[in-house]
Amino acid sequence: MSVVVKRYIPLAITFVMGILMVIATYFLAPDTDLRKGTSYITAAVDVLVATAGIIGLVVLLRHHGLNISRRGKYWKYSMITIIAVILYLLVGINAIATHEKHLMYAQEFFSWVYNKVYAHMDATIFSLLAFFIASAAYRAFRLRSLESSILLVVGSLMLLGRAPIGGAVWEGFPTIATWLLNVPNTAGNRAITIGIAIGAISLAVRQLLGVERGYLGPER
Amino acid sequence: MTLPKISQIDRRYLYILVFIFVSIPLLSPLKLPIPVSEHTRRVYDVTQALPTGSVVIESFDFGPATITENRPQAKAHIAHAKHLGLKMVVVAFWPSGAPIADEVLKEVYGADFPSISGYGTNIVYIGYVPGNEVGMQTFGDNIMAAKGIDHYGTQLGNFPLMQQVRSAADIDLWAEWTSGTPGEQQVIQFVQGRHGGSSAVPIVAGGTAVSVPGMMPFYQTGQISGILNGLAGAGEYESLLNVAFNYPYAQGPSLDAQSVGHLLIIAFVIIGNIGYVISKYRGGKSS
Amino acid sequence: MIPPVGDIPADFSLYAAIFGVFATIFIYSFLWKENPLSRAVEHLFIGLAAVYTLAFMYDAAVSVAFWGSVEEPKMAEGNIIWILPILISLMYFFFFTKKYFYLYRYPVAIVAGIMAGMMICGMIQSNFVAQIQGTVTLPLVGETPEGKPVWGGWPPPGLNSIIIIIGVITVLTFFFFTWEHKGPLGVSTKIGRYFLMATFGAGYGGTVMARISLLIGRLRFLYETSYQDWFWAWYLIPIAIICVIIVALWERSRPKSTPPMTSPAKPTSTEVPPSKPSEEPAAKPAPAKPARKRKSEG
Amino acid sequence: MSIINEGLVASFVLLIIVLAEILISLFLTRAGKYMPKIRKIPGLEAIEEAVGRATEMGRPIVYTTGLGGIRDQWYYQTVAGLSIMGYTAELAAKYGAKLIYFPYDPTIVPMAVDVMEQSYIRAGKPEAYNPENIQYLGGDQFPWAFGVLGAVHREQAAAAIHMGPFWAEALILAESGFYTGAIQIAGTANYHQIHFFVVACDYALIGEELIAAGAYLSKDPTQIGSLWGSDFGKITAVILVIVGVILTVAGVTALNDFFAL
Repeated sequence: MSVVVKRYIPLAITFVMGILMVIATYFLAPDTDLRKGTSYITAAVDVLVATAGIIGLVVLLRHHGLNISRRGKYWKYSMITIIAVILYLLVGINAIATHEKHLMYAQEFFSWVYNKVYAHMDATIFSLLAFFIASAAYRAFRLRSLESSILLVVGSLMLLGRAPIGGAVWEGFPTIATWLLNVPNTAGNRAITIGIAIGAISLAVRQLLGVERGYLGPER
Repeated sequence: MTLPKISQIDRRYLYILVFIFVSIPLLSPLKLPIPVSEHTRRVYDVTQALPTGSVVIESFDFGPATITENRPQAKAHIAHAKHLGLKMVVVAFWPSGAPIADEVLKEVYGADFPSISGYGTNIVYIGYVPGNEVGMQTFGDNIMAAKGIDHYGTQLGNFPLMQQVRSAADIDLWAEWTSGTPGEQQVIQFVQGRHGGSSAVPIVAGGTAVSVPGMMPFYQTGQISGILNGLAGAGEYESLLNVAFNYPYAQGPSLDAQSVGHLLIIAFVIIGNIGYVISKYRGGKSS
Repeated sequence: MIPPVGDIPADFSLYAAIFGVFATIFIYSFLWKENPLSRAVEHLFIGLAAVYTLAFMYDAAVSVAFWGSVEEPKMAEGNIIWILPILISLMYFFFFTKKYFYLYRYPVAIVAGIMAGMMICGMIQSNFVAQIQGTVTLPLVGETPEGKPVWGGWPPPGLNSIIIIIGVITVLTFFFFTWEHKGPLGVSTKIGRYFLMATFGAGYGGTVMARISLLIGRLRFLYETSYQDWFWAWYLIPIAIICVIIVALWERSRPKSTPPMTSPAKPTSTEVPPSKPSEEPAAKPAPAKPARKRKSEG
Repeated sequence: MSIINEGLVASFVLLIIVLAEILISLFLTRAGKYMPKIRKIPGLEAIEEAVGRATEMGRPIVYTTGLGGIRDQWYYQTVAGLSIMGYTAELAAKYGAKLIYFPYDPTIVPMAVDVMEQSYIRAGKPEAYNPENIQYLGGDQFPWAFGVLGAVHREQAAAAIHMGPFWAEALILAESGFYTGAIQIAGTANYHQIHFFVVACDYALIGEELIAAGAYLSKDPTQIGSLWGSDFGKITAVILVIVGVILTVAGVTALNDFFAL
């Protein structure tokens, strides 16, 4: 009994929903009521997972709370996290309480914190990549074999062709870069794309039939 | 320092070099000329060919992390569409794209946007549409099922433009500014693919330079009609608009810095390999 | 210029921008080494992110289930059916109970099913059919769609077509799992791997471009943002850098009684020698065998 | 008014063909009629070595599944990543190494807890399972990436395994993991990021290899059958391309007309 409730019913639900979406795409004509009905099911996905955000927050608070109470490693930093959560949450709750449409995100102060505080850190971490890419270029691009040489040469030609200076030095560089992008790159990416499509469908089949392990909790 | 050692420079020196060299052109621009690539020109031509009154979706699907690349692309295209008298429905499928779109619209239409005369007839800003690709699919099938109100809280049904534009079947161009997922591929899969292909819903896309190679197969098949490639694409588009109607060309110093950055990276590759090759010939242990 | 936001005083924006400069430099200090300042920014950032994630998940749910329009009534307009997904969503909370833990699987199962179904259809159409279609319609004889001769000019479009077709087929063979890569198949996979490397090279070139752009954006923020004609970043950058240096010195001067590592790092020579990545022709061209003797800067 | 929606006939027919290929080979292997030999995927073989190394060094293994949740289109990579996580956790439990998992999307936190606990039970060491080893870092890209980065440096991870959908953070993780001296195994099907893993990591799983990993590691005939079937799917693609090209050169438009249906 219990394994039915724990495992087989969820698997059956997955199967039914999956088949339903396939049927909706191929057999329900657009603009019919049935098709509209399935569009409500897809829209409901966001409602279905909404509570997970709270779970994430609780897991985070529990981790850092335990760390503080145990005076574990870096517990002072855990306090920063907890204070940040509480303060920002207060802003959000205030937003829900005062804003007419009850949207946290549209509230000015909440999105102000995002745009003026959060966004700086976001963009900075992203730009760390410029440095990492420099060190990766320096240490990893070596003429070891024919294959890595192809990678290196194509990458360098792209660099020259896609920046204004390449065209200023020799007008052939942009042409070569465009050709590389349009021809060999298209071929490789297209094959990867096709391969991924097949692989993903095969995984979806495993999943809908309930044979993929490590998903929905293995047999318990 | 012996030669093989130059393949073992501490990475921190490289970081400092990157910081300094990229800074120089920003502080004193080099004013290099920029060639316009075929992909950029296609975006311009496709937009230019639309008759006045056509409906364009401007989709802001990027976050603050990539505003350097995507924001000037989107801003230039919106200014272009405004100049041509096209009707625009502006959306964001990324939550973080919504405030950026608001900012851009305020820059193009003036600070009192949306309290301007054409709002509701020529342009509507729907704001964040939740649901990622699912939201996109719902949006393509039935816009008002995806979201009932615009960014500023007004019911969509009140706008004449939204009475006219009900689903993806009613639009003439989808301009997708994206740095990830959902992005151009999701529009292709869940909107264009379900509404009659690229002839019915042409797409122009602006991507970060990372995602553009992945867009090429779709460009080659015509599923995407034109591409703005990162910051360079934005700069090229700005220069086209600059010729057409004196749109300010602001990306010059950035593109110069870009050139210097690329040369520096190539220099790193070469230096790294010199040390590698030499140590290989000496029969030493490769690092 | 920092435009004032709504009713938030402009001074606030200045403080936020100053914070932005400090945060930028502190995060860059991570490039030197993991240090208390970058750690503090990291923890602050994670806290904000958790709330932000919650906020937009909440917002998405509310705008889907609660606020509708006359045409599409939702709960606020009296359409009670939308309470159903909300109730199912609450089953997630059984995650916190020991006994009914498994009930969280129900919303997961529904969503997974929907996504699997949607993915199958999307994948087969745009990643399979359209890509094959795009390959077989490449110009090989006559004229290109633009009206140019297929075998004229340099490089001739026909040659490009042939290269793409060969590339697609050979790379596809690389992904065969249940046939040994021997004989003709071995040749094909080898060519396929060259194509893959060219693809990766093009991707890498594009990425370098994007990443440099990001750095440019950050630097322009640092150099060009001003407040009432006061380019404060010029003054703040040195201050922030001095902060980083002070903290670095302070860390170095601290007694080593509290080593920041989980386990005392053994001298490298006694470490397990990095087992050799097999030289089999596979995923990796030539593994950039990292010099593992290099210790991290701990 | 046709039964199948306009423009989707070709994709439906091909979907049926591909599904039939997968299902038939799946049932053949399940019934024991044929057992295909799978080529080695070195990246997956290396996981055991990475776990062993972590055990001997007494340092943890850091595991991530990228920016995947169950509510996005890339969730299939997350599912694949979770499968490999289960396998890695089982090995870690067996050898007594510490595995820290950093979920990105809050929706997969319960799934991760479930998978990890099951793995420890399967390895016969349920008491070694510690829920603290699943650390949520805020469901946004760069806070998450920076959090993983900080953790890799502070914990001096001996191994870093990244399997799932990755975006810009791929190189942040790969390059900085290298400087802590961690052995790095990574895989993604996001082709715009694969090259980073190929360049910067010790082992990389390219595209479909990641998706196939769950089946590869399970050694379960049913799942291996689905891999065999997906090979037939690729052969179908190759045949379609060759036939299509020949027809196009010969001036026959039948196949193109079919695709346009």
